[in-house]
Amino acid sequence: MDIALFIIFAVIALLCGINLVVQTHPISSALSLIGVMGALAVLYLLLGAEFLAAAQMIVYAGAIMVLFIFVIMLLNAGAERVTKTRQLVKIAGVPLIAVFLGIVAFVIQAQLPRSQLVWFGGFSGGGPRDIGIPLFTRYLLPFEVTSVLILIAIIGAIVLGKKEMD
Amino acid sequence: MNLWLIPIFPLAGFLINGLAGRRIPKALINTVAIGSVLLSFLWVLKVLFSAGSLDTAIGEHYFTWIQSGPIHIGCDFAVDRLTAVMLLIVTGIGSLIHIYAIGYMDGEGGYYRFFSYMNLFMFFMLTLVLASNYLLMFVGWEGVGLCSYLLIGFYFTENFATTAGNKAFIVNRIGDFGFSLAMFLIFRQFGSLDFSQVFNGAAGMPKEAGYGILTTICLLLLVGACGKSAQLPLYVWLPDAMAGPTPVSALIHAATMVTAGVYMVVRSHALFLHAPIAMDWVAGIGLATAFFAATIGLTQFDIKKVFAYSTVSQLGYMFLGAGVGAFSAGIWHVMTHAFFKALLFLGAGAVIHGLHGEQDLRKMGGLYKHMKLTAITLLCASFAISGFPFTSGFFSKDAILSAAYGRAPWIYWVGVFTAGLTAFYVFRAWFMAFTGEYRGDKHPHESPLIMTGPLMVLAALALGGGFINIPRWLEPMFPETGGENPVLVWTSAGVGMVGILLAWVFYVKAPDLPGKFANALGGLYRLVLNKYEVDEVYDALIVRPLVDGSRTVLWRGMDASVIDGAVNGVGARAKGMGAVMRLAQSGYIRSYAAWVVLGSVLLLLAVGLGGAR
Amino acid sequence: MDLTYIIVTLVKLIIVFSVLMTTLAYLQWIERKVIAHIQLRPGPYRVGPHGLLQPLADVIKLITKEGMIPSHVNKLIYILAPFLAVTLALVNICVIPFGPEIHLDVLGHQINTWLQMTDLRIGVVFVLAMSAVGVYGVALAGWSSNNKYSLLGGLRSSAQMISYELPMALAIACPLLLANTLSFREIVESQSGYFFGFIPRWMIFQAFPLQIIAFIVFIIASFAETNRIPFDLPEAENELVAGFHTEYSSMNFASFFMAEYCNMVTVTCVSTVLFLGGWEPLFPAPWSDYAAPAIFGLAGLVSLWAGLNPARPKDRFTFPVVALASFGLAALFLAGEFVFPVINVIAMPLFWFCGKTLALLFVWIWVRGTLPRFRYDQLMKFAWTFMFPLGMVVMLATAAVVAVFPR
Amino acid sequence: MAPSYAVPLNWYLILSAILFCLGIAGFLYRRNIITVFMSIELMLNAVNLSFITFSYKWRAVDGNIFAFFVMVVAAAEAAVGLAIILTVFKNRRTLEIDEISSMKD
Repeated sequence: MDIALFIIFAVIALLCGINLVVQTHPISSALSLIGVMGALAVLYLLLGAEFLAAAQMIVYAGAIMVLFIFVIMLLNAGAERVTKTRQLVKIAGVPLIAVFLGIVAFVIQAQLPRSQLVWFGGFSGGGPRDIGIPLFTRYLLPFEVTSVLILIAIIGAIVLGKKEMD
Repeated sequence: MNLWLIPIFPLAGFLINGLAGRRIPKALINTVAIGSVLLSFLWVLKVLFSAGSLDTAIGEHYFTWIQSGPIHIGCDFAVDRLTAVMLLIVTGIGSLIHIYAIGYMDGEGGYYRFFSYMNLFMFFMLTLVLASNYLLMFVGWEGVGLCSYLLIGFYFTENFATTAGNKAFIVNRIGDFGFSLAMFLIFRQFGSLDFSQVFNGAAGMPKEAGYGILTTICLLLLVGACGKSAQLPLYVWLPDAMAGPTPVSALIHAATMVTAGVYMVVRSHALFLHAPIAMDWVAGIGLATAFFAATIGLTQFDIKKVFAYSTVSQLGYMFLGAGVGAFSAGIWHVMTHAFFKALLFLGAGAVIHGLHGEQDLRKMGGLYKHMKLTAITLLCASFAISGFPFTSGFFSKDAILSAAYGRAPWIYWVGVFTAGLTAFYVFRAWFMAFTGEYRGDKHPHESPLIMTGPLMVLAALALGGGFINIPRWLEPMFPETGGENPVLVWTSAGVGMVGILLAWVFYVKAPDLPGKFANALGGLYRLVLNKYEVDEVYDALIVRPLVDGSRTVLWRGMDASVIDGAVNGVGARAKGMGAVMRLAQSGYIRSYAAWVVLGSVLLLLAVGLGGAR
Repeated sequence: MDLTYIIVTLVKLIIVFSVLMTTLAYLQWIERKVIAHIQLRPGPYRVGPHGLLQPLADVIKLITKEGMIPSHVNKLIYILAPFLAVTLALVNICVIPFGPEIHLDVLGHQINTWLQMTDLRIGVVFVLAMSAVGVYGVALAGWSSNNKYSLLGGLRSSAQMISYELPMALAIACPLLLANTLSFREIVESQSGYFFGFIPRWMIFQAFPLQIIAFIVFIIASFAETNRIPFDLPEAENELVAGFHTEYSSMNFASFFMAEYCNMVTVTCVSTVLFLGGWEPLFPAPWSDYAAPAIFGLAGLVSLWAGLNPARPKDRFTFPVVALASFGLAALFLAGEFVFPVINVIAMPLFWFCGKTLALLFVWIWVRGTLPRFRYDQLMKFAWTFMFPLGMVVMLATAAVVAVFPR
Repeated sequence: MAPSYAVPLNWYLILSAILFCLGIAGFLYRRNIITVFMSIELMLNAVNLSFITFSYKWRAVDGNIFAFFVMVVAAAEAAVGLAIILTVFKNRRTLEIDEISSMKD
């Protein structure tokens, strides 16, 4: 049951991720990113982080990606024109990524015992209450700082948006 | 019991007036300024009543201010009997003078600025008094210095005001330097700056015969006190400080701030008691200042200058008291002096106000019929300062003098003579101002009630204030010094009255006598008239060399060549490096990203594989 | 995970789905009727008695119509958008509780189940998430139609929905604070009981008057969320020639309407659950049971009277039928009261829940029949300068109340 | 303890690694600023996944909280970043990332 769900949604996430990279039109990339996020939300649920799953949908899919799509629609951005990629990237890009992935995978496999298993309900500490209490006690300062950060971001966005550059 | 409220009120007043004063109406400014000070006065009263008998200090810790290594300095206040006296003086006199200032500053430019500075001063003064460790005290110490600078230079459009402000500030720096050195030594010696710990530590040490650590500390503290309380040789700033508005002279340069030095010495009595030599220094400097300033006071014609020099000399008395071990007498004199000297200055202010800014005694005279209230109140003050029997000055001054007699008779005699001088010049000023014919051209008038009201209150205090027996109140802190010796008391009082009589003879009976005297001993007279040329001497000996030295050596030599050279050199090198580095900056984000990936791969190779094994 | 569980779930699923679909279909009819009567028109009248078969006709029309796809659109997204819209609208119904736990004995099987598809610990957040994602339907439709009006409609709707998410979330936060949970079921349970024995403990009556304000804020925000008048700028006919669904036709077009009505139903259900006490009756126990028969009986009498002196000749036949139906329902409830209590166990909560929801739906239609449309800048100004601060204040005040008088 | 249908923990981590690498690839090979920006979001998501996986591994909520913070910061970043993109577009009339290289001179 779990394994089926995991495989289904992992595959969805991977396909959407690949689609994000290969699509040339930003809006298709955006849609595939939304797909990734939805799939990840389900995986979060499997991992017992139900609040994070909902937050993922609200914040990422519901707000951030809507912003993206909004901007894409606003700028009416078309598909990319084909220009030459940079030298370094052309030469070293794929092998670098491959090496990177290889090492990370190797480290994961080497460091974590295979016996570690995940099953639904194995960890139910991800509810709103479980997150809220530490968030407002142990992590209060980071929380407040983040709120300040958001305030700054809002102001910055407004300023950038208002400024008339011409 | 919320001591912090006491200084907080004036601070709030300062913030409100300083930030919004330009926009809010005058009535509101007054309400804020007066209200804040009055509130803290009331709170002081409340605190003192609820405190009961302050046999032991009541301390409050608010937060840790500095915590680094062994240094642990908290922001904590404490109130004991000494503090209580100072608090009452500061807030009480302060409120009166604030009220007076409403009338005096009426129609001046920068009205709100004045009151915000005054409130700020109150805040720092109260911090100074309440502080229960040297560093916090130093904060208040510096703060009052700042406010005095600001207020002396209040008429910053006038050149003399700004220079006077600078002079006060710079001279005070010398004192503060001594104070900070003293604090370093104290910390090094006792590992703390809290009064309680320091004094306990000092109590454990033997009396020092020679110039030991305690003596050094005390002498450095004395330097600080001299700077703040205008003692020889650092008194020069105080007479010039009269450039500020008169309420300022009354509040800061007579009643409260200048007594901070005395307070500090008395507060550190535990240290001084173990350093007899330092005590002698205190006494000597006090005596010398008292006499010296009194002589200068004889010859001045600017009414405020006269009182300024009398302030210096009275401060000398306080130091004398502290120096001979009569700390309580010193504080007593601080209080009485606060009464009558504030009154003197406010009265002088009233006169100046009535004469539209005329300060020269030679252009006054016969003002009695124009401003009776001012004249009478000033008369009370003059009696008080010249130690007329049963006025406030009488008690405190004689407490000091008799203590001095217990130390060494000659000190007493000099003190008594000085008392005579004091009486003489104060009454000289009074007679020149109020009796005889009016010699000025302005049209004199009496001041409004808002100014005369505080005068009357202060007059009552100046006359009756002596019956507040500070030494008994301070008994548990300072052992009572030698009992009153009636002979000494009446001698000094008598000398005082002789001085008054002489003044009457010189300036009422035979007004041409002074001129004769002046001609008779011309050289000496001129020397005194020019304040012994002290300013000139300082200028030649200290100021010029400093200025020239810094101009040639420091500016041309050091700054221009070495420092700028180094800075520019560094800049040039950085530029050269940048020229090389920028080759890597293609400006294409994605190649940067590729670099980042490369770096992270290498990192992973190093860490990850290393850790995997 | 035993068989009965699956069967029960399937049964619930089927019932809820069919009921929802019929509701959606007939909501259309009700809306047209109500607005017609507001405007003194008979409204749909020809198809079936009082146009009762109108929805059926509409459905047939829409299905049989040719679903044409314009040549200039971005095919995939163009097709995807309406499905996205309707799916995201429908999925919300899963977490809405219609009634309390019931114990049935069917063929010897003891069945304990809730009148609810499923209860999430984070049900409320789930609904928020779904409505947040619901923007995509409209936005993508607008973009993919490759038509400037549609694009504007899509832009408007996405901006509008993002803007009104905030006051909505803030308003929702108030009952959550009071109920101290995120699960709908527990929220409803926290509203059972009565103040002074007669004022129901519904959220809008708690922490008076904060929750009333919160309720109003929520209602207004949800009007915007459902793109209904006075906030229906994305589809403003006279400015944007129907905005984001200009290019759509037949079933695709219909699914947008389904989505809209479904959103209405969801929102009304949510507000019923959050603020109006879900299935909790209006009066204390003994009388509340007689409310249902009384109402239906009254309806029967009214329609009987209308049938006896009819406005149109047809009414002579139709109204008595309605009267019979109503009397039948009344009788059913009475029977439930006295003979078969099992009926009331299920019917009573459903009666109250549906009553409240239908009342709210009527408000929705009423507003549409009454109010004009905002201008776009007014809309945004209203959202950011009035709704958002108001919601913030209400939430903070509620939080203060909760902090001062903890449960 | 663990039921038969459980999933190995490593799979989650490797999935997140792969997604991360996809993000890198998008960053390296896409030329449209917005897409590049989305690739960053993808990387953030991948990181979140591993955070939450570790939160599961240690049965501690802190991983969730970190993911939460990442999300919030991502939101702020998106707001500012998109505003910047809008401004850039206003000035340059282009979204091609390689044409915005005037910082180098």
